[in-house]
Amino acid sequence: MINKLDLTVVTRQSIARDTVELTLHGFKDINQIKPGQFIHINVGSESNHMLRRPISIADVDQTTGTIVIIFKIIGAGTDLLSKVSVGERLDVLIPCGTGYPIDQISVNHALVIGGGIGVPPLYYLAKQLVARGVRVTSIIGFQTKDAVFYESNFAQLGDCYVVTDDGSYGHKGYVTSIIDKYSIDYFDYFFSCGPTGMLRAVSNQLQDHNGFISIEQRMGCGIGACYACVVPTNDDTNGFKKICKDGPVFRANEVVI
Amino acid sequence: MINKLDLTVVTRQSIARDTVELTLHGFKDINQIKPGQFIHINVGSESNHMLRRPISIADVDQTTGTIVIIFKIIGAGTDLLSKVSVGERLDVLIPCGTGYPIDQISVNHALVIGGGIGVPPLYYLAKQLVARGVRVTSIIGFQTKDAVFYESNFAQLGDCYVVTDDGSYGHKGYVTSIIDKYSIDYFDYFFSCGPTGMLRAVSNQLQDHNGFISIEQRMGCGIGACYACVVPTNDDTNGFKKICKDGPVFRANEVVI
Amino acid sequence: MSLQTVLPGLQLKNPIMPASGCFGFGREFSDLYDLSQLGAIIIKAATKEARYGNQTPRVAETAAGMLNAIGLQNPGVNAIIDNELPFLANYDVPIVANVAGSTVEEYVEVTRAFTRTSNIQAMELNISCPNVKEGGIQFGTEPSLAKEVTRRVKEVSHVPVYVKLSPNVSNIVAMAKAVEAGGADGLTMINTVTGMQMNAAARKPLLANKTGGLSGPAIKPIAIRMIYEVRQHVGLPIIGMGGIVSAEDVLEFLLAGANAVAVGTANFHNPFVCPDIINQLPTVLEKYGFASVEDAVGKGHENANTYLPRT
Amino acid sequence: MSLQTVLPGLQLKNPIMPASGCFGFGREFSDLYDLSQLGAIIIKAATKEARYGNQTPRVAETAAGMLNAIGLQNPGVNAIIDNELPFLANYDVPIVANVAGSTVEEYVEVTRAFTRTSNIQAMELNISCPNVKEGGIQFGTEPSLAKEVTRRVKEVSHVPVYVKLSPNVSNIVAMAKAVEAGGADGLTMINTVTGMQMNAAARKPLLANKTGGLSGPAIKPIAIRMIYEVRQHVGLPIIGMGGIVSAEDVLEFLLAGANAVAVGTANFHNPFVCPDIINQLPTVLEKYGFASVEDAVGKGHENANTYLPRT
Ligand SMILES: Cc1cc2nc3c(=O)[nH]c(=O)nc-3n(C[C@H](O)[C@H](O)[C@H](O)COP(=O)(O)OP(=O)(O)OC[C@H]3O[C@@H](n4cnc5c(N)ncnc54)[C@H](O)[C@@H]3O)c2cc1C
Ligand SMILES: Cc1cc2nc3c(=O)[nH]c(=O)nc-3n(C[C@H](O)[C@H](O)[C@H](O)COP(=O)(O)OP(=O)(O)OC[C@H]3O[C@@H](n4cnc5c(N)ncnc54)[C@H](O)[C@@H]3O)c2cc1C
Ligand SMILES: Cc1cc2nc3c(=O)[nH]c(=O)nc-3n(C[C@H](O)[C@H](O)[C@H](O)COP(=O)(O)O)c2cc1C
Ligand SMILES: Cc1cc2nc3c(=O)[nH]c(=O)nc-3n(C[C@H](O)[C@H](O)[C@H](O)COP(=O)(O)O)c2cc1C
Ligand code: FES
Ligand code: FES
Repeated sequence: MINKLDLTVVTRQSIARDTVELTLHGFKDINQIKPGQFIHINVGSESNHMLRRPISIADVDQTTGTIVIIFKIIGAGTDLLSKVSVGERLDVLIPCGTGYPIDQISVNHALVIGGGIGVPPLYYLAKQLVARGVRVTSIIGFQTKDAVFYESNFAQLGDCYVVTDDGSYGHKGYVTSIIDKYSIDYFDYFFSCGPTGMLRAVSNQLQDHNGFISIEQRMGCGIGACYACVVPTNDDTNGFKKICKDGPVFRANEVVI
Repeated sequence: MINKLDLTVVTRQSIARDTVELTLHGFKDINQIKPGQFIHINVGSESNHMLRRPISIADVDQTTGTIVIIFKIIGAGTDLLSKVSVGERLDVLIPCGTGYPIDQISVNHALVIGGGIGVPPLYYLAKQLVARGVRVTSIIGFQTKDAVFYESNFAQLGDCYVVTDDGSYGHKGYVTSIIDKYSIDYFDYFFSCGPTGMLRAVSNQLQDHNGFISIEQRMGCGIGACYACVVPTNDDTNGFKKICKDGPVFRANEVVI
Repeated sequence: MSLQTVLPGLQLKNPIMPASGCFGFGREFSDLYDLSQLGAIIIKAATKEARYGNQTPRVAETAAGMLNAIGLQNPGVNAIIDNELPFLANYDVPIVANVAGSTVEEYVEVTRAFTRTSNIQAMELNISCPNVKEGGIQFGTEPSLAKEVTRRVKEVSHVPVYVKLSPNVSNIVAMAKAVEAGGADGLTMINTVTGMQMNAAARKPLLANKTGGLSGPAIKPIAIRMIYEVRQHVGLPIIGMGGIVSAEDVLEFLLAGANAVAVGTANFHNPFVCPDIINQLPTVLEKYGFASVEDAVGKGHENANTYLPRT
Repeated sequence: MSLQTVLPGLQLKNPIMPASGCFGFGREFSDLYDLSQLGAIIIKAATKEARYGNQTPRVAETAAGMLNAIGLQNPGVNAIIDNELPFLANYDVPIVANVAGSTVEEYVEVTRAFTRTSNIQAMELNISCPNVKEGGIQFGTEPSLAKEVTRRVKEVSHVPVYVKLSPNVSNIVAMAKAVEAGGADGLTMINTVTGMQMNAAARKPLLANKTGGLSGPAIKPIAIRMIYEVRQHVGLPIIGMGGIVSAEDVLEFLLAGANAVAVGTANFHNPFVCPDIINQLPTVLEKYGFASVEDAVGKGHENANTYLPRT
């Protein structure tokens, strides 16, 4: 069930260029949260910002009862959000969407592939997989050196490859080049989140593997009522899915991206 | 000349019910300010509050280089303004309008009559008159006891009568009843600011005296460019005045109120 | 304080209902609060067949509002009757069906399909759709087309018909009079104002559909003006909408002449906005000296037509 | 980077000009900054005789905008020519006169009066006025009236004539085509959208005139849509306006097809908005990969008419 809550900002930190990490407290049922779910954040009044902003849950800390979000400042809403102070409260809908179905699948070795602001939800996913005894190899891609974050967090969970578009840090190129280069094919599931172009490339390259992708779309309600965020299904039924409710996580090739 | 400046909030104090006093620093030429002038305050972004809010200058302190404004919270704009913190900056146009022409007239004994949020500009006026050796008698009216402010400030400058509509403090009734009751007719100029009804009653009652009134109107630009704030002149010329530029102070009976 | 009001087909506990397209078929919001609190519910548009609607992106944020180009996505009238209305029948709340189509015949067929259910108490005719037969002219911008589609729908409808007026017209009063002449039982107004946003990086309109409908507080002054103008000339009941976010806004609509209101876009900002407004309305009415909702209706006019319920 | 652009009668250093009615006759702003920085200045409306305009209150704040009902207050065309234009002639900036009237004859007389001055470089025909002879129908909502007034004004005008379109119409393209047929040299768009706000305490509309014109960011999506639509069908140069507050907004208008822009309401929020935008425009154009203002015009279209300056 989705709740509308005021969460308190516990920490606020800049972790890369234009990239902010917030720790939020106040949601009691954090053990309900599935990796891949998001929160829908009110960033201002109806006059300033009519629409909420969807941001993935990047981590959950059961002991402190906090969640972590990581976002990049790309426009007016994330800019405002980046200016919250510790102690301030954020009006959010939590938890939204359907996450990675890690309890419904049997997996031994997972390949996690993230790009840019698609990286955050994969961190909580990777942690949960490791907690279930799954071996996790991760590939995380960024535009450039300054934009890299959470490398050590992922490295603590297993092999981690970092790529940058311009080669200013880690490997140069795309996440897909790493898969080729290191012949990474020993995983039984892949999990990916990032820009549409990347998701397309990954889905293509790994079409013989089982996998899940998480996709983005501009949202209205964020709860499944307005049909803003639909995506056609990849079958003959003329069907569609709502990214905010049925997604943002889908089986690779379940929907048309 | 009008300046657009960011003034720093030096003090912020609630001085009566819904009534806030701010001290602002940052305008160098405060000796230019004439009693009766106002500042035009930006209270939010174009989305939140397209129009600035006009607030009178209630006092000027040459030694600290600060000005004082006093305003009542009556709507969304003054509500937002009441929430500024000390140290924050306010974007203002300063100084606006034409004040009381105290250097162009010869006056020995002044009667100052203020009502509600019309009281603030009269305080700096009274101080300036006293500084010029003028005797000042003041009558200040409020709705009720909780709303009264600046009584002692006025009392320090001369005789001060306080009236409340409901008689919960000072005299019961209207400012005009005091004039009758105490046969106050020994002044040579009156100066009044307050709600239109009060200004009409005062102007009527004191029509045989010289006097000045300060009037309000919803404003757009605040600098004389948009014709939002006009008032017809009280003569046969079909003329008009702009309250933001030619006013807010006018000779009693100069304009139609 | 009484918030009740009676409109053709609708016994309203209070004058607040979610607007069509902003509340789906109620399921998601039923997880958040008890739908029986609402005055009524206007459900998402129904067309004859299922429609997928426009490509994404379908929404964009604008100053004090948003643009949408959903494109009437819906499962089709029969699926709505079979799969959605029975769920809503669990709640003690009147349901208004929103009827759309590309031809007069489609409107009529959707209306006729609805006659087999007793789970709707009124219909809202969404005449902002382009008429494909007339080369894409909107039913809602041409009085004669609007009158004709109203008349034809009224012939087959088993419940009162409210016609939803588009604000994208030179003369809103002429439109209101035309649908009155066509036999409308009431008006709902306003639908969205056609708008566009540019995506500077992509060098093209941001919405895949290029244009979209502007809604939210940005359009409230347009809605108030149109309701006020129509109320001066037409005696039909009006369900007002366009930019409502608070109980103060609701009062503004009542004063302008609306008999009840719908809340659309604000549901996205605050999914509890409808119950919040219902809770605050008595305080606001009282603050301004009104004894009930009906006491406030049309009070912003010196002289105006009033809708007198036939009781 | 070149901000220059050439429109009929107007050699613009940059595409930014204050909109009519939001800048008076420039005197107040000339105390704040050097008016020669501006691309042009569109002055307050001129009518034949002096007009006092509407009663106050004349303005109200709305979500992301404002309503105004100034009512064309101005000292009359002759006083403008004698007392205002000589002052503006001190600056190196083209002046556009805004012409208003209640009858075709008044428009023609005001235009003829302006022929005795060389202090204006173009005229903007404000056709949003109600035509008293036609029972108050607006020139700006009836294509045939708009065409006729354009034609008659063009007969006597000594400078290029831009016709200012009203957004309060069902079909903006039809209006643009009508004034093109009437001989307009260019379009300016959009004027304000008619709106209203209620004063709940007073139980009546807040503005003394009841209705007013909505302006500011609230209407920007409407302006962008209308400019985009008109640019698809009409080749006249367009001066775009409606809600501009930043250089990003200006780029949105250029992409939609405007050749230059005017800034209205934003002058009240920030009296330095025009020079601020002029300063920021090169950075914004560069950020999105444009080499000049002219390079960006119309680039939001796949196919559209373009205005080709006759050089
Ligand atoms: C399920 C989901 C999870 C996400 N998780 C993250 C995350 O963990 N970290 C992160 O940095 N970003 C994430 N995003 C993207 C994030 O929502 C956008 O970057 C953000 O909404 C931009 O808002 P803005 O006001 O700064 O930008 P603007 O461009 O000014 O926003 C204008 C409008 O477009 C919408 N919008 C713009 N870009 C996007 C986008 N990429 N996706 C969806 N809506 C968009 C905004 O929500 C807003 O309604 C996620 C998006 C989705 C759909
Ligand atoms: C020259 C002048 C001097 C003033 N000095 C003071 C002062 O010293 N202290 C004080 O408390 N108030 C003063 N006022 C009144 C003050 O400007 C309004 O109370 C304030 O603008 C209300 O803003 P709001 O957003 O809270 O109210 P809202 O009602 O939400 O405002 C909506 C719009 O109406 C305008 N408005 C509302 N009431 C008034 C009003 N009475 N006069 C002018 N515009 C109004 C607002 O500026 C705004 O544009 C003065 C007004 C003028 C014209
Ligand atoms: C996302 C969205 C979808 C909508 N879908 C419909 C619809 O299907 N049928 C309809 O008549 N109106 C539809 N509308 C219009 C609303 O019902 C309402 O008339 C309009 O949004 C103005 O109200 P608001 O400002 O409160 O949103 C939709 C509006 C939005 C924002
Ligand atoms: C206070 C005010 C006065 C206006 N007066 C005129 C006028 O005299 N003539 C005219 O053609 N437009 C007038 N307008 C309309 C503007 O020129 C402009 O078209 C409109 O406000 C949209 O632009 P904006 O959103 O940038 O303000 C006026 C607008 C305002 C806000
Ligand atoms: S955002 Fe409303 S259905 Fe997904
Ligand atoms: S407020 Fe613009 S002229 Fe006075």
